[in-house]
Amino acid sequence: MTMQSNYFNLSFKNPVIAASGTFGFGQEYKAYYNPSILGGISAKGITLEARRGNSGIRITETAGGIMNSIGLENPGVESFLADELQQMSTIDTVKIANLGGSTLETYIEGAKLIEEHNKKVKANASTLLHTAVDLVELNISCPNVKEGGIAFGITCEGAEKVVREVRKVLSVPMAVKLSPNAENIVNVAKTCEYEGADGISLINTFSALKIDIKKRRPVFDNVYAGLSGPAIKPIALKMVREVAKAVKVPVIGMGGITTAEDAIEFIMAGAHLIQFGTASFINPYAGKDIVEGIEAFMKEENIKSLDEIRGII
Amino acid sequence: MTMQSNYFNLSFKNPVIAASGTFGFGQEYKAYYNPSILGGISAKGITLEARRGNSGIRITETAGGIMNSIGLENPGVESFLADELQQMSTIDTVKIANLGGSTLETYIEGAKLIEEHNKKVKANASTLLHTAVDLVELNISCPNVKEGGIAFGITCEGAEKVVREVRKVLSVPMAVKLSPNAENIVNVAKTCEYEGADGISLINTFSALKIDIKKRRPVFDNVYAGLSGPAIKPIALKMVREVAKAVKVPVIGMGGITTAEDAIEFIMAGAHLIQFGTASFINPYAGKDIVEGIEAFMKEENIKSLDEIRGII
Amino acid sequence: MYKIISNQQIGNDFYIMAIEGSFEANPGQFYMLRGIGSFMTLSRPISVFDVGKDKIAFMYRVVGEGTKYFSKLKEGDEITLYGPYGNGYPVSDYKDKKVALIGGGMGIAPLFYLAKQLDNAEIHLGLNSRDLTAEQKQYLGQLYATHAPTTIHIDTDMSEKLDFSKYDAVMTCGPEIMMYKLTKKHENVYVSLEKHMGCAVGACLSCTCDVAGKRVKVCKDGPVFKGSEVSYDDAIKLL
Amino acid sequence: MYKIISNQQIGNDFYIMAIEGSFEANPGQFYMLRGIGSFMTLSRPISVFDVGKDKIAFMYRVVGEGTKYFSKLKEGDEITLYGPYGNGYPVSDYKDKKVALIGGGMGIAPLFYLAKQLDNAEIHLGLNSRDLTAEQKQYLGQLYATHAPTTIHIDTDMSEKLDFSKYDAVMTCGPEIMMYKLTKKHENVYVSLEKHMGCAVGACLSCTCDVAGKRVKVCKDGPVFKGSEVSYDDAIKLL
Ligand SMILES: Cc1cc2nc3c(=O)[nH]c(=O)nc-3n(C[C@H](O)[C@H](O)[C@H](O)COP(=O)(O)OP(=O)(O)OC[C@H]3O[C@@H](n4cnc5c(N)ncnc54)[C@H](O)[C@@H]3O)c2cc1C
Ligand SMILES: Cc1cc2nc3c(=O)[nH]c(=O)nc-3n(C[C@H](O)[C@H](O)[C@H](O)COP(=O)(O)OP(=O)(O)OC[C@H]3O[C@@H](n4cnc5c(N)ncnc54)[C@H](O)[C@@H]3O)c2cc1C
Ligand SMILES: Cc1cc2nc3c(=O)[nH]c(=O)nc-3n(C[C@H](O)[C@H](O)[C@H](O)COP(=O)(O)O)c2cc1C
Ligand SMILES: Cc1cc2nc3c(=O)[nH]c(=O)nc-3n(C[C@H](O)[C@H](O)[C@H](O)COP(=O)(O)O)c2cc1C
Ligand code: FES
Ligand code: FES
Repeated sequence: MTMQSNYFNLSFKNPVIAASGTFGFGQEYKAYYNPSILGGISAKGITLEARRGNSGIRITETAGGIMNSIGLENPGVESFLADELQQMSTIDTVKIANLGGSTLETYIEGAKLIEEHNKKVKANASTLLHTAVDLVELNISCPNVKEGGIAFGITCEGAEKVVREVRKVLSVPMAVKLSPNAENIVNVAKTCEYEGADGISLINTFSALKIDIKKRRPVFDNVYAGLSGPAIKPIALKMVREVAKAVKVPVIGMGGITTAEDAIEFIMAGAHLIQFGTASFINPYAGKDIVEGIEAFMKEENIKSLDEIRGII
Repeated sequence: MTMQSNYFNLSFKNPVIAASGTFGFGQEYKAYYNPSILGGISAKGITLEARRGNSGIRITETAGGIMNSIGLENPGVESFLADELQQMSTIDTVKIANLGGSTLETYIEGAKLIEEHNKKVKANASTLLHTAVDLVELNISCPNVKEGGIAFGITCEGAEKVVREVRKVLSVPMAVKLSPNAENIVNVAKTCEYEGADGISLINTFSALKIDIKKRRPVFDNVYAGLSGPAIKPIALKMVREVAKAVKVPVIGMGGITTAEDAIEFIMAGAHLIQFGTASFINPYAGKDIVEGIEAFMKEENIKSLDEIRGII
Repeated sequence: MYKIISNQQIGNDFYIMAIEGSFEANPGQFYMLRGIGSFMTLSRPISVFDVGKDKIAFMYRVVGEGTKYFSKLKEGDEITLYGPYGNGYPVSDYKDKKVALIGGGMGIAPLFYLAKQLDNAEIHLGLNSRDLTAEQKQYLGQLYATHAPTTIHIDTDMSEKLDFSKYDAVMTCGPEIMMYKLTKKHENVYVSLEKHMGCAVGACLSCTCDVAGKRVKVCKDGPVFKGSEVSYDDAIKLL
Repeated sequence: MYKIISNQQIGNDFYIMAIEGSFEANPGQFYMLRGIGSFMTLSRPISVFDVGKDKIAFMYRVVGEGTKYFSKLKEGDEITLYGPYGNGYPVSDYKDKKVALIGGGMGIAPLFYLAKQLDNAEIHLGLNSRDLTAEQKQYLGQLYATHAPTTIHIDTDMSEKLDFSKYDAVMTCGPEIMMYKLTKKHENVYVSLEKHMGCAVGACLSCTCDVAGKRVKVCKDGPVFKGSEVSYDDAIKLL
């Protein structure tokens, strides 16, 4: 029995990946478990330039979910590559850089920096920076930054442009992370695949609204914020199934996964790998519980490889 | 202080309407409260021909929501007009017929029957059938019937066709009920308005999936089913705000409203009327609680008319 | 909201919960039970197990999230319930007639209160060997025997075991396949159907099925129906 | 999961909950409390009120759904908590120094345990006239007075009331506007910031703000910061 699998020319010890923005840069949940037990870690979304993120309240609870409006607070690509990524080297897992942008140019420039960094690391040119980015998760789906990002994820035209241009400068394996707000997520996925994406990652948060009726204003300064967590799981699962049926590249499924049972639903719907995000806020041991729970389920049901159940729905 | 308002040339004693498919034909919750206290009742969705609905499990719980796959079980338009609608006459409220269809023709034929029925009632031609349909809610958004319905709600082209043709035969006031699965719900709303809809009603349920991992099959025979309830409220609220800003006709907002506070959020987001659906399953007194809660809020906040807070977000 | 008097574990996953309050219900009717405010979106249909002065009792089995939540409630905790819903067994028609009450698995729940209301009932409890220890079965047998002669059948098909000619009616609750088979054995079999439910008042059509050639709502028109009139599509699929 | 020892209502919406278990925490640190399995998606940050042998206590005010849920818990019920998180007040630096502990509203919560750890503290409780009756205030005053001399200020701006020159440090928790004003009164003011939180471990960036010109995480780098280094953007907006 094994949970191990290979995608993107990378070996994943199991299909369980920490979702971007919910697991910091891999160190933060160490008090609960060793992050090396995870199949991968998608670091907090980075952009070419550092960002302070959004003002006001940044997180709140909704029925079965949460809304966040972090607004891609991050140290910028360069600082990430030199600092946080290097710290991640102590973690024995697949290291994923989640790259966002506001304009086509910032995506391209960000991707170039990652490409250069990886080249240097591979050539041993730099003695200080020894950790490479294993996989880029191209984030065209953040609903919390006004300037864009998500603009590229709504339509096929948007996705086509950014994936094509980034692909030109990036030889590092790349999955594109899609938004449930896409007009037609299946078509966007197919477009990304056509333009050279090595995989599809979905879903990011839903654009959503909460109003403070006493104060008569939105809870979030940015008006809308991103909905995630168990509440969205049934919708995410449907989208993952449809995309998995439509593309040939590996699919990284997520949206409300909090237990091993949830993860298995996504795998049965066709996901090759899965991510857990909000789950860590509900239960800081979530990653560990999901990995162990999948293993237990495989034993119980006598499943030798997850390929046996992948996409059977 | 008044909750009364006029839309569609109809007087609503308050903005609280029971949502189609969750309140039967108005009689079912009488053990809990008199349905005449409601602003309106949208009867179970009807189609030209009677339908038996879907096989298998038809309802299940999800985190903060429910999924249903009723599949528009209904007695057919004619039977509805002759029977259930007439029984509704004892209820002093706005009576809404929720009309679905599988093809353009069935929509048109269904609408014609309603038009004729109303003409007869108005002309006092029929002595037995004395209750008219006050408002038609054109359902182009049911995710649970394979043949269509929702097909018309996904794209502007679909909506354009059906609204235009139905409008030609229907002089009864008509709101079009939109799907959150629409590629661009704002554009669909604008299209409906342009084609003569008197109002927009949103949202219907989200197409979603739940898998029984032990049985290795979807929970629902129809694979996908519709997600509703508190879980979807933040997404629904956002959509209602965007549509309300984009159209001039009245907007009937819904999706996860279970309390008066929820209803007020929708009104602040621009809804003229609101509907509660899943709420009745959580709390059979929901309709009453919402009506009374809005009144209490208006008193507390010294609001004379809901127009004062409508669309302020 | 009502107060819980007791919530006793009587088998692996079997519990009996007693709730304070004044209730009136017929055998075979059910209540919708729920907890934790609106966090749980659907209430759970549970048959009346027993009604007493100032209290009502339910027997339930933990199968998922909702019933697991019930099992954790303690004396003094609060629970919300609505009902009674539906129509029960035709008690008055068979008050002094000879009636076999046949339960399979958790289907034994409504039979306790049913036996109490009948003068001449015989109880057959079909329990499998996994759920309950020998002692627990004995305990249940004794409990039910306070109202009528009771036998316990382990892992057996009761439709093969009994001499049905001696009964005026058979009232049953359990797996559809069991009820289907019983329906073939006697003219007057009354079955209690189980469907996932949303509203329990006939408003949502989650629970419809065909009985006597008509669409009926299990929550409102049932859950008890004359077995011979039920269309066993699902059960027959399993044969 | 831990067992609740008691959950005492001490004012209109004020409660003190004691929980069984062995805990170690510094004054000013906080725990993330949660209930009902995964129904509640976010845990609630609550400061340590007191730590004893085999128990910990929290003082909280009911403001919304989460704290309302806490208020309904009874002795023997279970609760989940994670922590302690963050850094507390600089107790060791001021162990025997003269320190004013100033709390406003629910900000009084961390001061109880803080006073316990300081040799020479003075407690000033700022309470408004709505929340607590005279008796309840007296009760609270007496409670806090077990660790240090305590005064209660009703509806007053404490930054105007006290002679700050006599203290080596001021440790405070309460409305930002209050803490901001105090910061102007003394060089060594330590404030405890409040932000909505997701993870409490520095992973989600829900709680960042500017301190000493750098982005910090309130959950991990705080919640206690040197007041003079905090950028009071929000508080200043309110002035
Ligand atoms: C009229 C009626 C009377 C019943 N009486 C009893 C009784 O006395 N004792 C008892 O233990 N059980 C009884 N049941 C079955 C009981 O309702 C289910 O076991 C229970 O709803 C399962 O809830 P769960 O959350 O634990 O399971 P989950 O599987 O997690 O539930 C998920 C959803 O499916 C629904 N569901 C799952 N199984 C069933 C089922 N068998 N029937 C209806 N809905 C289901 C749940 O209500 C819930 O909405 C009765 C059912 C009906 C329809
Ligand atoms: C470090 C820290 C220590 C705290 N210590 C205490 C304490 O000892 N006693 C006490 O009564 N309160 C304390 N609070 C505030 C307490 O966390 C909130 O009152 C509580 O989270 C409100 O939850 P709710 O569900 O009742 O309110 P709701 O308004 O319904 O909550 C909705 C969401 O907003 C969050 N939220 C709302 N208000 C606050 C707030 N003021 N701070 C942080 N998150 C908030 C909730 O956590 C929840 O996620 C502390 C806050 C922080 C950050
Ligand atoms: C607080 C928070 C921050 C997030 N930040 C990012 C981000 O930087 N980049 C990104 O691609 N997705 C981000 N996401 C989205 C998650 O990675 C994930 O796609 C989404 O939350 C759905 O999964 P979940 O329901 O398991 O949380 C963030 C989500 C949350 C809750
Ligand atoms: C059981 C069920 C049946 C429904 N049937 C219909 C229907 O016949 N026609 C329709 O337009 N919408 C139907 N709906 C959708 C609701 O009217 C409503 O749009 C949706 O549930 C969102 O609102 P809610 O979250 O308040 O339930 C149904 C919903 C449920 C839960
Ligand atoms: S449960 Fe709603 S109709 Fe029966
Ligand atoms: S709460 Fe997540 S970083 Fe502070």
